[in-house]
Amino acid sequence: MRAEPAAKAREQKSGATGSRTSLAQRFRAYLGHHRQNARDSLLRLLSAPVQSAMTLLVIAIALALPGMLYMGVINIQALSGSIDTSARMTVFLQPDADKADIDALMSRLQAGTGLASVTYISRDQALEQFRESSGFGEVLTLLDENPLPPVLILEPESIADADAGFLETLQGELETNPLVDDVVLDMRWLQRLQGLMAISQRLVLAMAAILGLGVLLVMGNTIRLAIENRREEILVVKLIGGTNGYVRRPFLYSGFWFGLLGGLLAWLMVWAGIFLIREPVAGLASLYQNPFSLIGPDLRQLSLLLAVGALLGLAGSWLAVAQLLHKIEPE
Amino acid sequence: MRAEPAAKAREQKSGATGSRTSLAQRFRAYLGHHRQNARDSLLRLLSAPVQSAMTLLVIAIALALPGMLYMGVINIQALSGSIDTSARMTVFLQPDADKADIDALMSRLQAGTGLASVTYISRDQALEQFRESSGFGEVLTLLDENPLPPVLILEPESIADADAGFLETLQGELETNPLVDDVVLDMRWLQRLQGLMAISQRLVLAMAAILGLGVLLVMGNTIRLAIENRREEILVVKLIGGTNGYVRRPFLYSGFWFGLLGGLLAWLMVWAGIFLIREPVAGLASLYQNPFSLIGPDLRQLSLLLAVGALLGLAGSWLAVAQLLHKIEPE
Amino acid sequence: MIRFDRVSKRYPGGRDALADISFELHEGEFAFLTGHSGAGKSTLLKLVMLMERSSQGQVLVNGKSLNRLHRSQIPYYRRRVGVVFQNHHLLFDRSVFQNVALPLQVSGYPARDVAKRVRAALDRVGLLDKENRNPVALSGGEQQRVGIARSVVHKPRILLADEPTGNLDPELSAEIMDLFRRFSEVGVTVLIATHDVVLTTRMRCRELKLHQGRLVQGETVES
Amino acid sequence: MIRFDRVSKRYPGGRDALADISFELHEGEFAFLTGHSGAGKSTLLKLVMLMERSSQGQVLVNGKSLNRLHRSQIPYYRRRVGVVFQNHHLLFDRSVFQNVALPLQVSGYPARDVAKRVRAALDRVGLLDKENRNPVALSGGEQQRVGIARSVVHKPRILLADEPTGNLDPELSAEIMDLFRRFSEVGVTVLIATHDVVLTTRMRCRELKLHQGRLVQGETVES
Ligand SMILES: Nc1ncnc2c1ncn2[C@@H]1O[C@H](COP(=O)(O)OP(=O)(O)OP(=O)(O)O)[C@@H](O)[C@H]1O
Ligand SMILES: Nc1ncnc2c1ncn2[C@@H]1O[C@H](COP(=O)(O)OP(=O)(O)OP(=O)(O)O)[C@@H](O)[C@H]1O
Ligand SMILES: [Mg+2]
Ligand SMILES: [Mg+2]
Repeated sequence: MRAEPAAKAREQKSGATGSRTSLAQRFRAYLGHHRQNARDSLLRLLSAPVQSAMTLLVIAIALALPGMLYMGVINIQALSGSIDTSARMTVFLQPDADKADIDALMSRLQAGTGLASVTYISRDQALEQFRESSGFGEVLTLLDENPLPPVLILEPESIADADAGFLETLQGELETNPLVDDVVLDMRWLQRLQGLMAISQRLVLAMAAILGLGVLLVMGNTIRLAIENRREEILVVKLIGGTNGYVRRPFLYSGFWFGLLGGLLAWLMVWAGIFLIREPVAGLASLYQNPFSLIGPDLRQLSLLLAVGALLGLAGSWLAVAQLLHKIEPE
Repeated sequence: MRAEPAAKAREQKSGATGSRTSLAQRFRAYLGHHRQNARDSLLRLLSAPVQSAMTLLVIAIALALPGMLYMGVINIQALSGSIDTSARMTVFLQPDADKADIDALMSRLQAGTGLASVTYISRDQALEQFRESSGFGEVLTLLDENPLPPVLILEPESIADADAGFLETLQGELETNPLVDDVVLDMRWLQRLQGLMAISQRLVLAMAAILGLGVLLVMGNTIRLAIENRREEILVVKLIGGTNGYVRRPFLYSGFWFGLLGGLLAWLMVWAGIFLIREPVAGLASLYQNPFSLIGPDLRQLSLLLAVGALLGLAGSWLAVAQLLHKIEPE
Repeated sequence: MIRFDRVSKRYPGGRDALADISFELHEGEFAFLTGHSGAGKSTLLKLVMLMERSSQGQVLVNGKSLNRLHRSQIPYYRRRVGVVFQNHHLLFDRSVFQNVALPLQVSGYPARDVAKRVRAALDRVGLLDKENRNPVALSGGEQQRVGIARSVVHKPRILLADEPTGNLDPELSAEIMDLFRRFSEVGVTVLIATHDVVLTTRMRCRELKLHQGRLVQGETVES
Repeated sequence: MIRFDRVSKRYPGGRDALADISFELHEGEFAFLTGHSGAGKSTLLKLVMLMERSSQGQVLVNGKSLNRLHRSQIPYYRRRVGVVFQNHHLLFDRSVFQNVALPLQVSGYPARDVAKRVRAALDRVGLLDKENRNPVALSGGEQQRVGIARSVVHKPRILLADEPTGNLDPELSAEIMDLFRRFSEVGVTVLIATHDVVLTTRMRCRELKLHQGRLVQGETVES
């Protein structure tokens, strides 16, 4: 306990009345506070490693699940690209059709619009393909004579519903051609594909909804609970003259770090998950003579996860602090 | 403030020395404490509905995801039951084989061991089936003559790897039979099935691992954070002479309620999820002439979710309280 | 500096904690606020620093009614007030130094100034050697002194203290009162709620006495 | 009843909070524990109720060394001790009634008895009309009295009070001391840490005086 000289008392008085700190000083202090908060909140996170790790893991899992879903969608897109999925029209020609006539028909078709490709398959080629793709190859070797006619495969430029009409018109036109025996518009697989798509769409939507909700809730709730433990801090800082922004800052940084690190961890989890099933998928694909191999998460996914994690962390802590701030406000 | 008469003071003295309460009274009080805790913790949960709802939703989502996985597994099992998945051997007979000889061969095969069924498919039936199943029906109508031989389909009793040998022996035996033209042991689909199984197994394992970890962490962390807000309660009750069991009780009940209600909510979520994709799945199945329809979660799943939720809730709060108790213990 | 104008405060679901209070404190005045337990002392102090709002009447500080202070202005108002809370309100997740530095950091003081001022304040309450401790590792009286250091570190214009010496021995109490008195001598308005009869009688200052929420002594408003 | 045998206590990373303390309190004895802020009063009381363990020496209660008390026995030992904490330690998530009832519920008293005893205890500290309030809605002194009611409601054999009247006005303090004195008259050993010179001189009881962790007055051990 020291006696305070009068001079000091005078300084104090002027200090109590004047504006005390210059704007530049204030701004420097403001930046300093940001820097310090960023560091402190990270240190605080590291100083209770077990508990922080638990919270981080929860956040990471919450982020990893939609991440995996996203990778699933990407891979299915890639897979369906590698599978032959265009609608096709099969034109069965007369077995004894002249090759020159066929060539003429093909050039006419190729000159027209709406078709992406016109492919000729001779009788021998047809038999070969049939043997390979149908699984009934063994049966065909028993046949003395090739029962298959030559075939033209027409692929339209798009498989949109609007083009179904075009295909049907073309079908009618071709059926009247003397070269043509029959025209088959294979739409059944389209129906199947659409059925599959309907399921996967709903599944993806349902999963995305539940996971999106989950991520929001898990992050929000985790941060809320973590913050409620520091309720006293909010109260005291408010009582001492801290603005809402000042009160929020350390929590925003905490949320930011949790989200960012959670995003990083989530990326690693997704990567590990893909790694785990990459081999059997490749094995399966090779059975179908498909060179498909799973696409793993790359840097774009990483930055996406980091960004989403950090944003959700910020949003979660903002909301949680706002709630607490609202509660301790008088009136 | 009242003056205390001497008589009361005496009673107090004896009270301070004697054992105070009988064992029966104590036991009644113990039961009463349980009842009261069960009620109080539920009321506490309901008294902060928004926050409890958030915590509950987090727990429910954590439980619903493995619940959905489980329903997926159940449905895939049911689906594969409805698909013809037994290994089969196709015996192509000579086109001109005598029906009586074929019947004799069939009875001999049926009398032997290792075969689940022996089915005869006549040439007409074969053509019909081929038309239906191959998608190449249109091609076949172009043929003047039925190119398919009569066929025997042999289904072994099991498709275990050990039986592959048996099937091959049988194949060799049949190939020497004059009635038989060729024997095809269709194993390719088996390889495909195994490939698919390998993927789904790893997927299910990976998902189960991540989800199991997720459920544990989310529940544990949520309850830990919820309890840390009541740290003072633990401290005070300990200082006042509460045993660890007494301290734990309200938290165990809280965890129990969170887990139980979370399980209920999770069941509803799973049910809603299945409901959402039931229709497109049925549509898809009907395309394949498959009467398959998704199995929804039933009461067994409900009780499983409730039990798992309640158990995890109890375990989570036990751990969280043990951690706090350990921290405030002196020494 | 502080003026109460027929102020009443009723907590939700209670009787009046304060009823029809009027008084005025000038700049640099030093006054005690006394009264039995539950008389309304803390409530009165809470009204001045806007932890509670009056149910009726007006609290004027520096001529301006606190009722008309916009919510966003409250933090800046509070920075000019120093408060010793009855229940200390220290933060147990940081050191004594950081606790005392809080009011300065909140107002954006440069770090260099902060350290100097915090050490000066801690020195005045005799805790300079404990600046790196966590407040949990302090005795009750030491915690109270940390609260006192925090209330004066930013040189407020108004100093409110709620039972600041409840956990201090008589010598220390006298020293703290001296500290407060010196603040009032340089123009700070000081209002101290206390039960310590020895102190109040010895110091012979103005005494505002509450009884059941009513001012029964010291209410002279010069207007 | 309580006997300190050359007890020292050093907190991790600090100097000795207590050094070489020896004294004895008999059953039914009433003593004050005084000393400057930070002298070690709270530490001494914490040793008696096993909130802290001594670094050296033995604390004997009822002839038994607390060092040898098994961890699982601590709750049962604490039930025979009543404590008024310096920082109240009330629970803000339940009513005053439930706070005071806590020590009884912990020992498994039947609900009927609990209500009767709690009301009696609240009556003695003058808070019977506030039994349904939440402690946050009480003044500092009222909170302190709730803590006092809680410390005596289960009629302990030993009563420890750490600054029990720090937030109470003189009349109320005297009444509370009277209450404690009456307890000691029926055989309860009472030890009260306080700064209140008026009280300690007026009551003329045994006074244990600490200075910098050493006992400088009242250490007479009759052995
Ligand atoms: N947990 C702790 N860790 C380290 N030091 C401590 C701890 N608790 C108390 N001390 C120190 O031990 C000394 C004695 O503290 P104690 O609380 O016993 O004092 P006291 O006599 O009760 O003081 P007061 O009247 O201010 O309450 C003080 O210097 C204090 O700083
Ligand atoms: N939040 C609250 N809600 C309801 N009543 C309250 C609240 N806070 C205080 N009271 C009541 O208002 C009255 C005055 O309380 P106040 O805290 O101002 O008393 P005090 O003079 O500071 O007493 P003490 O000396 O015991 O601290 C008391 O009867 C108290 O019970
Ligand atoms: Mg008060
Ligand atoms: Mg103390």
